[in-house]
Amino acid sequence: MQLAPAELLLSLVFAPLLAAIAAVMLGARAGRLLAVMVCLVLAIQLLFLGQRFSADGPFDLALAGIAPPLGIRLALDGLNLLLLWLVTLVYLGTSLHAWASIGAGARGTAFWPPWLLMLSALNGLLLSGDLFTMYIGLEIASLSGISLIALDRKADALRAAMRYLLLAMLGSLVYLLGVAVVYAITGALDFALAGSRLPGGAVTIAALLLMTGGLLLKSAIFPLHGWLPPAHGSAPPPESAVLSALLVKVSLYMLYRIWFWMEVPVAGLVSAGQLLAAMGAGALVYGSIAALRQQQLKYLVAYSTVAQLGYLMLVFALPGAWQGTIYHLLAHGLAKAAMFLAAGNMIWALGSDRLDRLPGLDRHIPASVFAFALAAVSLMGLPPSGGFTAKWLMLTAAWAAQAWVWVLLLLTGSLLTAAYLFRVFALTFAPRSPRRRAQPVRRPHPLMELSALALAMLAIGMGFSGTPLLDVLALPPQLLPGAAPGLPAPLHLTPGAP
Amino acid sequence: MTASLTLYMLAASVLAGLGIYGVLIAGHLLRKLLALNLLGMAVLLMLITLGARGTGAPDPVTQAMVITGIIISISATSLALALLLALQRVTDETHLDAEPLPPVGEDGDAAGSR
Amino acid sequence: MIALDLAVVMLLVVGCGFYLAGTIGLLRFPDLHSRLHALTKADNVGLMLVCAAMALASRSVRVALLLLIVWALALLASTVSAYLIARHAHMARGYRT
Amino acid sequence: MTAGTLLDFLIITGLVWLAWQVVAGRELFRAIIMFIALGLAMAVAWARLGAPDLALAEAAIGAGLTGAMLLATYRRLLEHNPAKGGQRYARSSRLALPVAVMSSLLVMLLGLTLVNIMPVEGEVAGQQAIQLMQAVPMENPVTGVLLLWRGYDTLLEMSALVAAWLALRILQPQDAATLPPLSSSIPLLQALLAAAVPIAVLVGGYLLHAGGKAPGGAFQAGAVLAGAGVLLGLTGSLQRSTRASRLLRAGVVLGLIVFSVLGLGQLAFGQPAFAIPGLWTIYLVEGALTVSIALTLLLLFLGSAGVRRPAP
Repeated sequence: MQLAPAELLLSLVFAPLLAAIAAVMLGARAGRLLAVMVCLVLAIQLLFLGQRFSADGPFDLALAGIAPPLGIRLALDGLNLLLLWLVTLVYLGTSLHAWASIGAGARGTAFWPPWLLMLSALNGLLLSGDLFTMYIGLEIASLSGISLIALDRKADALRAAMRYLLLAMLGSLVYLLGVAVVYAITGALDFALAGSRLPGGAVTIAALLLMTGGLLLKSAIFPLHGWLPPAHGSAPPPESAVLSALLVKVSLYMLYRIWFWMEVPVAGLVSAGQLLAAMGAGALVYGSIAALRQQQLKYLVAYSTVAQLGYLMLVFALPGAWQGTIYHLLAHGLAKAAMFLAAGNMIWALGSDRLDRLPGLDRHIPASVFAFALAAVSLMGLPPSGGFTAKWLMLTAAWAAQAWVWVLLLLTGSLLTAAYLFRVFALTFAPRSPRRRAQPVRRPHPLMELSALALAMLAIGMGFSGTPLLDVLALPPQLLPGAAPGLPAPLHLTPGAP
Repeated sequence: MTASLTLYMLAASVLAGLGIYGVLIAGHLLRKLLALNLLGMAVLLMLITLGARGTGAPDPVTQAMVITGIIISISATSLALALLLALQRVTDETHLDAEPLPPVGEDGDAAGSR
Repeated sequence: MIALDLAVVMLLVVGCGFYLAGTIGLLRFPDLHSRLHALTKADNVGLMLVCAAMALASRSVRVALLLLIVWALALLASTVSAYLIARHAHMARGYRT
Repeated sequence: MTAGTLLDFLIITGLVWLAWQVVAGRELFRAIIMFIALGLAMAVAWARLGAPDLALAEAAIGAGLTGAMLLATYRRLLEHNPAKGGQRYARSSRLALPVAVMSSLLVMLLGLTLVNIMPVEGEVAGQQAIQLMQAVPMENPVTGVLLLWRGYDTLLEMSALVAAWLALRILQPQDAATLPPLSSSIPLLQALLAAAVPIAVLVGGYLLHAGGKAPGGAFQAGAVLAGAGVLLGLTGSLQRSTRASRLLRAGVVLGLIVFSVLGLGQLAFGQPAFAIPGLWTIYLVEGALTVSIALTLLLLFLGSAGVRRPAP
């Protein structure tokens, strides 16, 4: 059988881009149809590309027929294949939700084109092998994402969008400075090529730190997280879902590429990695405690994102946790998208996002509450779920490395997650007070409930698909045993679900 | 030429420092944007200076990167300005602090007469 | 040739003199209208002299024509902007800046 | 010290002084004016560094259009609330100064180190571009990089501009009545328009054409054309509109469409994607980009999704 040509990679970027253009020209009705269709088309393309990947391994495509250093390379390997799947699935679910919750009216006219443009930018960023192209992709995704936060022009959302934008501008300038330094010392922008030419020494460290700092700001890693909760808490639900599940994740993805693929020959990386992981630990504890104290449902979910991002930093101190970390990234993406959609439905039903309005809601919109519960199972790391597999892998890695602090933190994190999520359940299933009996409850459109449910089921389903997914995920060069002078040799894991 | 490059590099770093200072002290969002744009200029100046090292014409790839940088920064700035105007329409605020600090210095209300 | 170079230097010096005078006027004159007066002198005459110097130095008709266009455009822009500033000041009845 | 170094010294002194005025100037209006002046001084600096393409782009976009946008926003803030629009709020932050000085010193250290080293061995992207120039019908390597070898980046850059316009469709005032023309009509301005708009079109066309061999290109040309549009907007010959006509929307996305179709279309001829062949294709892409850039920049300045002729 003929394998898919590498040129198919381009369609992952251009199908959504052309759909965005068509949405501009043809209006909201066409836009929302195109959004769903594009996600389906992307899924089919990813099947073909995945088939080629499993036959041939990683492959790339030099644009304009010019190889790096001058040319731009699109590349597919296990890591971005999985993330592209995450983007496609989350976008499919959230687009279906938006089909009903945003609709094809005046809101839809403003919504669908940037929505599709953001999809194109996310895919472009994930595929790019070029530090500068990634920067442009991240900018487009941020600009579109930020404008969608303010879709309803509410005061909170406008403030949140403004704060996010200012920090995003600052973060990308710092990152750009780092890229400038890399280009100045290596003459290349392709991360693999530039990485192989980096000489080490102080200037290399400076470049690495600048790029890392900019990206940490953009991915809201504690203590740089301040902009995230208001932004994710005040956006329309499908937008919150995509921000939490995808937009913060792609800047972390860039961080992984820089740290683990550029093979930086610097001895001091271990302590810098420890620092990053310590920030992750801070995020885990702080975010969870802050989530416990929220009175508004969406802010609780948003602080949960701050906390869960902490797990994704663990790998910088514990290379053995690589597979667990990526697994967590994927499972969290699906679960958090489901949770934001479900929370959006609950808020829609109540007309308020106060937690104390929740009692009795389970009888009215059981599907959404069930979706919330399934997503919570995965976030807490209860079996069987993607979250459980991820945490199990991370725990095994920490245990094997005898990193007891991390073992403790991982367990504490799960407990805290359980604490703040059970708070929601306790309220939801609590009997209504008679005083509120008259409160009207709106029924969300079935698509809004089904999309949340489907994403939550996928997060649970990831608990059963550990082996095939982890097989795809090879260790990055920097984490291969003995490859990196900077980092300790990783442990050998038996891939697969426990 | 190296002497000049050193000078421009110095200028870039001073501009970067001023930009960061401005971002930190500015309360009015237009001022924050001015400072961020200043920081952006500093980064681009540094990029060009690095591209102009060696003999011959400056590196065309750096130049293309700088043009991209200019376009990205006008895109982000115009988004920020649109957000600012919308924010003022809705909340009557031109700053992000939770509580407005007392105004310092002169008001800019007489701008029309300048 | 030497005469030509000499002319270039003379024109540049006089042109810069106009700029200097215009700048001092801009900084020192008391009110808006006299400041505009000073500024436009620098713009118009100073720029003309500098352009003429460069046209002579280039010894090329094409460059001279281009410089002529440059000067004419600057003249157009400065006329309109000076007019607008004065008009605005007049409307606002504020002659001080 | 040579005359050149002296000139550079004067330029950077100006840059630093202007930047200080932008940050520390007491009045916001003055700070914006100083920012525009800074942009122009920066353009001079970049020309001195041998990058006239960038000097043009910075003068037209960085100083000109950004400055016009900032001033227009300032004015609209004042119109909305004369008491508060221009007010200055200063935050007292004790950390600001040390943080700024530290980062400035670190950047300085980094920059001065980099100035004195050259890239490690191996081919540098820029050199590769200059070598490839010999095989193409162009002489300006910057245009070569932007269109031929890293055209994909340029396409994405165009999407960033379009993304900013899409944001305006969300954020613009929803009520058409709140979109007054920017200025009443003044006789002398009409005279300026009569001269300036045709000249801008001419210059834009020249810059577009020149991009192949001399400094210039789609971005500079688009910015100059947008400048003409700004003049028309300021004098009320063009007015904001909350709705963009189909033609206008087509103009905004034209660059993306033409570039994507021509870039991907190469695959049909067995060529690599984005290997833009021949002079005419280059002109086609550049022309379409120019139209889109000009329209998008104009709309970004107006702060509205669309534009219309004033009602008679």
